[in-house]
Amino acid sequence: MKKIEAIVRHFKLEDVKNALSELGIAGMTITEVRGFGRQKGHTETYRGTEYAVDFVPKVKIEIAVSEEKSQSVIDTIIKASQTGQIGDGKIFVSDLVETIRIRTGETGNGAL
Amino acid sequence: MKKIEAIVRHFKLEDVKNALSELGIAGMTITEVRGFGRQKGHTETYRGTEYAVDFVPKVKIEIAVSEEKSQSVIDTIIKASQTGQIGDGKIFVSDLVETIRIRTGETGNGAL
Amino acid sequence: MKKIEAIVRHFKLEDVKNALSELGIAGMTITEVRGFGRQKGHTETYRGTEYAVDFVPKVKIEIAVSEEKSQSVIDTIIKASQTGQIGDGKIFVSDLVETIRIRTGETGNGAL
Amino acid sequence: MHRVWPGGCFVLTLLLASVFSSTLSAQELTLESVDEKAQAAAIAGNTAWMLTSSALVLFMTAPGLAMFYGGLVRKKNVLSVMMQCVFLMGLMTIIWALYGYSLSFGGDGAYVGNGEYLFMNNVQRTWDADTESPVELFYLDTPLPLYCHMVFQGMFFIITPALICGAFAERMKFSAMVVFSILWGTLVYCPLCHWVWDGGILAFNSPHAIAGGALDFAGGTVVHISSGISALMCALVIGKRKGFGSEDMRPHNLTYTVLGAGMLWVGWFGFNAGSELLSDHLASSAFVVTHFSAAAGVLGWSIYEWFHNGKPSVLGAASGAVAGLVCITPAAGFVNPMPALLMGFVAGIVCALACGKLKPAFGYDDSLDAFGVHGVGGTLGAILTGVFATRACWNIDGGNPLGLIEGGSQVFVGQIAAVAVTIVFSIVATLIILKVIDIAMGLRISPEGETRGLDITDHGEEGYIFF
Amino acid sequence: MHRVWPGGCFVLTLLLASVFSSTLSAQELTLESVDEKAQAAAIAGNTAWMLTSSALVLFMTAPGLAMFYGGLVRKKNVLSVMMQCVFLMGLMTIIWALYGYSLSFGGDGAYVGNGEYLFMNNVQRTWDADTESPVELFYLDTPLPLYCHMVFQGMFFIITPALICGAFAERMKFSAMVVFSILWGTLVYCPLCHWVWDGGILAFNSPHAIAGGALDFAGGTVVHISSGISALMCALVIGKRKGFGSEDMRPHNLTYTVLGAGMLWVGWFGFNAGSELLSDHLASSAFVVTHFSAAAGVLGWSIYEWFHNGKPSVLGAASGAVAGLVCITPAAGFVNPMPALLMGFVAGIVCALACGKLKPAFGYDDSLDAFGVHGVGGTLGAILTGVFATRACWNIDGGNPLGLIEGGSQVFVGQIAAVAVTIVFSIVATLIILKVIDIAMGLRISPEGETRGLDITDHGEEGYIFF
Amino acid sequence: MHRVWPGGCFVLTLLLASVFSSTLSAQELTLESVDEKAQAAAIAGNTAWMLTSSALVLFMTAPGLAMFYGGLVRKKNVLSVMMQCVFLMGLMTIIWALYGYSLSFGGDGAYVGNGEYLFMNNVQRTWDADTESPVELFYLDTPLPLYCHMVFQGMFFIITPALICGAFAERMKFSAMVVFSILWGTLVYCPLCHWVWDGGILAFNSPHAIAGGALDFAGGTVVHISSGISALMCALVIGKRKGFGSEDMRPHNLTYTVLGAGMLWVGWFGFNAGSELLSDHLASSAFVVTHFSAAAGVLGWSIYEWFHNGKPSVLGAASGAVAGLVCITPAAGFVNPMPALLMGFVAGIVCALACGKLKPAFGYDDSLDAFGVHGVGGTLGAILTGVFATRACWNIDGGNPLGLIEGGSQVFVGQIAAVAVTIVFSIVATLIILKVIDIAMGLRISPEGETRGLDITDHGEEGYIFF
Ligand SMILES: Nc1ncnc2c1ncn2[C@@H]1O[C@H](COP(=O)(O)OP(=O)(O)O)[C@@H](O)[C@H]1O
Ligand SMILES: Nc1ncnc2c1ncn2[C@@H]1O[C@H](COP(=O)(O)OP(=O)(O)O)[C@@H](O)[C@H]1O
Ligand SMILES: Nc1ncnc2c1ncn2[C@@H]1O[C@H](COP(=O)(O)OP(=O)(O)O)[C@@H](O)[C@H]1O
Repeated sequence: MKKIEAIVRHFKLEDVKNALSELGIAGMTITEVRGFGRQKGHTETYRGTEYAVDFVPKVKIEIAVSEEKSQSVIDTIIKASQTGQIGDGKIFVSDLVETIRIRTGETGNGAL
Repeated sequence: MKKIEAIVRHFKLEDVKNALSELGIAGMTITEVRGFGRQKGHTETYRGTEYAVDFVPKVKIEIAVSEEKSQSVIDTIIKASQTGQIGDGKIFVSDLVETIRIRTGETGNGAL
Repeated sequence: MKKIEAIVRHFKLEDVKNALSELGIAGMTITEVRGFGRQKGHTETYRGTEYAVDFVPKVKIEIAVSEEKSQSVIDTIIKASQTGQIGDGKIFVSDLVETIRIRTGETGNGAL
Repeated sequence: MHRVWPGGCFVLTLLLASVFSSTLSAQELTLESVDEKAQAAAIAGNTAWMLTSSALVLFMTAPGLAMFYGGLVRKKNVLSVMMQCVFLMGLMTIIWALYGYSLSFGGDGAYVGNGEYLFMNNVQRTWDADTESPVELFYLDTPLPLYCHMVFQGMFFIITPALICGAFAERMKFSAMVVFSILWGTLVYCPLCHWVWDGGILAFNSPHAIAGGALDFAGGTVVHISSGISALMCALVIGKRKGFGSEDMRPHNLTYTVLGAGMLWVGWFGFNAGSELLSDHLASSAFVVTHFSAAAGVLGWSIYEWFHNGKPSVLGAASGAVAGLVCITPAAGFVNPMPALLMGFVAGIVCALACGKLKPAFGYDDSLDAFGVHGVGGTLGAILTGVFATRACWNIDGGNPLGLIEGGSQVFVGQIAAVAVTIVFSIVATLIILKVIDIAMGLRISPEGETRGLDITDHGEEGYIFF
Repeated sequence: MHRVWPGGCFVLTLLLASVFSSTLSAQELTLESVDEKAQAAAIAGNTAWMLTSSALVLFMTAPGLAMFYGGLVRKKNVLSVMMQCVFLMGLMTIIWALYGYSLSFGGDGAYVGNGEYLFMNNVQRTWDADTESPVELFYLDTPLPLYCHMVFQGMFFIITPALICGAFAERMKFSAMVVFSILWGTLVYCPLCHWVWDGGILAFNSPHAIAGGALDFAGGTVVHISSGISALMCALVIGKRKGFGSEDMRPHNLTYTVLGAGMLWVGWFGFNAGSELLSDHLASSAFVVTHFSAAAGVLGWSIYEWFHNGKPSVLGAASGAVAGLVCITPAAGFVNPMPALLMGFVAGIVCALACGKLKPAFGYDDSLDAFGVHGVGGTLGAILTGVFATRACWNIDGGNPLGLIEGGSQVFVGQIAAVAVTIVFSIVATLIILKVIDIAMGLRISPEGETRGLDITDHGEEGYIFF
Repeated sequence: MHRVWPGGCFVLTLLLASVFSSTLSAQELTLESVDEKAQAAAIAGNTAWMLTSSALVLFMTAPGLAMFYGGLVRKKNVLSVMMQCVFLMGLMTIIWALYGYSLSFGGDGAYVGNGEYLFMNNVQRTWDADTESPVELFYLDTPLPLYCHMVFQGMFFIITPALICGAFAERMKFSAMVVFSILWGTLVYCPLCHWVWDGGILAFNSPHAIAGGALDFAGGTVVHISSGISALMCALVIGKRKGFGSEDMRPHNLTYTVLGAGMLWVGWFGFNAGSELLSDHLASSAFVVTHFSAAAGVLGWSIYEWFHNGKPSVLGAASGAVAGLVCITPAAGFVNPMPALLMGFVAGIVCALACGKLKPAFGYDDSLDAFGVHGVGGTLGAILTGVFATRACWNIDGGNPLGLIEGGSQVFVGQIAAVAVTIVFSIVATLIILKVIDIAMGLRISPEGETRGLDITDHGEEGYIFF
């Protein structure tokens, strides 16, 4: 199994979720994160004092998928979240040793 | 070493934490996440406008453990967080190449 | 490629970020987390009722790096975030199978 | 409305009109015209203060109490608590308009009001066909529109059941809360209000009075003891929140609680000083002692915490202010500043003990300490009123000394009696109401609902959407 | 300021001084001295109430409306909405001081005010070299400083454009909003205010009156219909928010909305009861019906939701209160309590339908329902005023019956006419203003700016920084 | 309290009673009875306004300032700032009751008050054994209960030290803050208050007056210069916050700051217009200029930012309102509307420069700009009062011209002198107090405590628990 972590723009979350559902992805987990990268942040001024805000709000989408599905999931995410502008985000893929569904104790792909 | 990520219900966090402490787990890291899965969300109506809220609030518990302990940790989490109802969550297990304790620079199991 | 997850103290985030930038690290992702470990929490009393707050606020820094750079990144993080007091945090290192830049579809180190 | 052509505002207030023209035009002065003018001026002054006070008392319920209580619950229940406050502002007001005011202040029978004010009859303005002008009614023989008395008292009718909500917060069904408030307001508040403030069995020097009746300037018995004791009954009957004692139930937003406390403090000036029902020197006296007692309450509770926990908390300071305000409520028009400081300080400590020691000792879940603060503080205040009341503030007993400090004793006895009657009545009536509702429809939300939170379960909303 | 030595406060208020010394010292009483004293007392009472009312109306805009609206938008736009309120408090006040008051209340021409009050001339205090004392001006021949009327009306001039902001929230450029408010206030509000309240073409019984003019006690036409209709025009011209209908646009902080609603309710007492411009019995009547209508509005909207969605929401309850308050505004000085309950209840249901059915049916994006609540509720109120108005409240027509319920009909016709005129005028004028601004500078923020949120884009700030 | 049987309210207010019965019953009118009635009416009107004003000024400290300041700090310190406000409401009030009022307003010596009002003696109500009735005391020879003056002034005694907290926020030990406030209130505020408002060395036309004394209607010197300058001393002595200049110290919740600013604006009406100590035409004048100056301040600061940063921020708008309010405070009873607009506008720009340029230039950490806004704005206001004051507002100098604009010069000189004296006194006294505390107990929280935040360290609480 693979774990796919995608860091995308907030307003793309809805699209990605829908695209993945169509693909038959049963579940995912979302985390609010702040990103630092090529996309520069902005500066804010409070009563004349400037603060550089380097971190840009993003959402992280985590999906555990079976080997077979992983590539299509990746492609789907790219398609749904790409704007072509700096700050679109990244996708990280890593191996999962095991997955368990707490409710039933099922393991492996059946647990997804 | 293994990294165990468990996505559980909010009100189970306390139980899981206590169960793991008893097991002698020294540490863990918690993240607020929102989950999407079989457990359906709900709809909210504001002045007549309906919004489907698909994401359910969950907590993610991350634990780095030694190979030996990992199975018992998994079992403990399942026992402590299972309600048997849809939405109990998942456990993901992956390999850790290395762990370092920042304070001392210790590595390996000693760092846990 | 490696994925480096560092759990550090809030007020060290700025230092770590700067140190890594100097090292030429182009990007990272930050998450607000709560930690449980040797560093004990505290108790809060509300109208005479005591609550033990076991979880300490921390930040998690995630960085995807090339094999070569990973060690220097780790060392930099340690140097920048160490206070020597319990609660400094941990660094977890794991393997990344793949990295993709959504904007361009680039993969591998080029995507970092 | 503004410039008015033939037959305008000054036809209505003929009186005024004539009066002012009388000075502004060269028209001749008569003793009558000047007297009418002075009368209109007195009405203006008292109306200004009583309308302001009425606004201040409403302000106490929402946003005041809504924020104060809202901050004390867990995030998932914040809206449910605010909803209780807002909905009661609607519900209780309508009851008051239809029959509540009449049941409370109609006639002066021993037990309950009569029907003279039903549907605002004998309160509202009417048209006098003979004089071809509107009829305006005033409160007793004072220069205060009866409307001011009615609406001011109506604000009390809102906040009293709202206070009780603190005891069953985070677990009572909204529908049950609604039915409870209707019954409680009708069967507990109205009679009690009549007993104490309209010549009933607890009214000072009333022919029907038990033990000579009680001094209750602004609602120690009617508002605080009744709500506090009833709150305790609710906590006992409904039972503890799921996870009480084990789960993390810290207040989710103390900044709201402080915001609400500040609003309560400010609003309480209307509550207490407005209860003079005139804008006069005694009103200013009531205002001052209210402020002093609140201040001393802050110090009382904070100092207690400082010794006890090593740290004074802002929740303690805010709670102390409320405790001081509750305690001075019955005494506001009867005590001088120094006793007020003492009363507030003692209230701060006693209520801190009630919340921190009494509650754990008995293990009931009075979630937001409605009993610990209002029940305990109100009882303390009623008793201390019997100690510190002085005719120098309100010479209510024809020159006889009032409180123990000036050698009186009848008042003290009357206070004890009134407290006892109020407590017993509140316990019995509230228990019956709760049982009836429990059987008829159930009091408590489902376990799943309680776990998810009342905001989503009962109202289908969330308080904060921060991503 | 306090103790004053030779030539102090009591030289200024010679009148007062003499008067009081007259009683406090043994000086002899005369009918004139007592009359002056009564006059000063009348001024004191009315000034106390009108200053309080003015403060309450300002309180409605900020924090009231700022929190109410602020809670309804998404987190990324919360400051932009609050900024609109605060900035308008500054901007509109200055316009009012320079020429707004004069355009609205100068003279009694048919269409617009004259220049008599420009730059506060003929309003401010002046020095009379002959009498060697300050000259104090009063409102008409009433014992109320003209300043009170000016500043009280000035607060209305602030909140009216602020209400419109609800329609174009989350997407209008700040600079465009500023220009819009200046033009709208000058070209729409001031004339309308003059028409209705200063003897213009809609003023009741004015020589210029169309169909006899309208009864508008506190601003049904001037404030609510005008802002509500203009708000709809803004929503239509500016268009929908990006993602309207698909994205998650839930209110980000309903606790603020409830907080704001509570403040609006309290502030509205000043708005409506203050519109009597005197502290008298009718003011207390206006206060009472305002409170009753708000209460009934809470129940109306909540019951509607309870049936319709199975759950009453706190947003519904809060919106219902506002709907009830809007509806009673024109009627506050003209109707009795029971009709007020009815009006509020109906308003709660009708506005709920307007927001929940009308809006989706037509698909416009009136983001915070400025039209659904103020436009619809204001129109409803203006019409129902023609139904329920009674001379028992304000005998404004020399003894003739007013509303349909007491057999009058002219008033009803006048109300319909005034509503029609106000709607047509608001539509036309607002459309023109919007078009001009759109051509000159553009109305809408850039798409990226809208996505990032107005707080950062237009103001370079963030509302919450919680890590 | 309500219906009263034999010997009730109307025995107390015999006067009133007789009076009204006199009209309502057929009893015969006499000049005396009408005069008494007019007197009671005057008391009613003034009491209504002064009690309202007192409530408004308390409202400024909490919730007003508590929210305003609370929003400006980082999340981890939000409660500590609110605690300072709430605790001071308790602490300073008690000091005021025990000796503060006496030290400030007792007698009219040159340097400090006497003991005549200790423990509320000669303020509170007493029992007159001869007449068998309570004795009611009034302020000077005005129809205002002395209690109103005492409690109104007491509210100023709360907010002044609370303002200083803005300078040492996020790092001062709570215990040290408490001791500082006691000493500062006693040794700085009370004398200063006596100098300016009770015939001391800065009181206008006082025999003891330096350079003829100063005009300070509502506290430019006593409240704003004193607190602003002392705040700067605190910032300098306590030093910068850890990480000042490098760490992210953005305001954590600007919605609170806007909420607080709105409350401050509203409360300030009581602060300034209440300082007339009567409800009369001049009070309405003070109300108007206060409102106008605040409005102009909003525009001043916003326009400055618009030019300077390309974006107007809501923090700027809110700060501008406060700057305008601070600046008009000493002038409220002395200037006309147009000068008020000018003063507010200038204050908005000058204070923006003080915060944005002066502070970085010198590098001190006046965390919430207590000096930048109150010190600078107060000084500006005091000086401009010498420019724009006019006898047309308050003919305080027996017909002589006041400000430079009407050809006076003595006042201007007096203002400069008073500003100088106030600044020097504040610097010296505050430095001594700080040094003493630093030596005795230390001023600053531990570094770890500062890192964790004062909420947990000093109060053991957290502001928000959002999971
Ligand atoms: N090396 C990295 N490790 C972890 N997260 C990264 C890394 N580089 C970028 N990110 C995440 O991806 C987001 C987008 O990256 P950025 O460089 O801004 O734009 P782009 O991906 O289009 O080049 C960042 O905000 C950050 O959250
Ligand atoms: N494929 C997945 N990848 C990542 N997280 C998942 C996945 N499937 C489920 N989850 C997480 O587990 C939670 C529970 O899953 P759900 O299907 O709702 O119930 P159950 O686990 O009982 O079948 C979800 O809310 C989501 O956070
Ligand atoms: N086994 C673990 N798995 C995951 N996170 C851990 C683990 N142990 C510690 N942590 C994280 O590291 C943080 C610091 O650890 P702690 O034991 O408190 O101090 P130290 O690392 O100095 O021994 C914890 O708050 C927690 O977030």
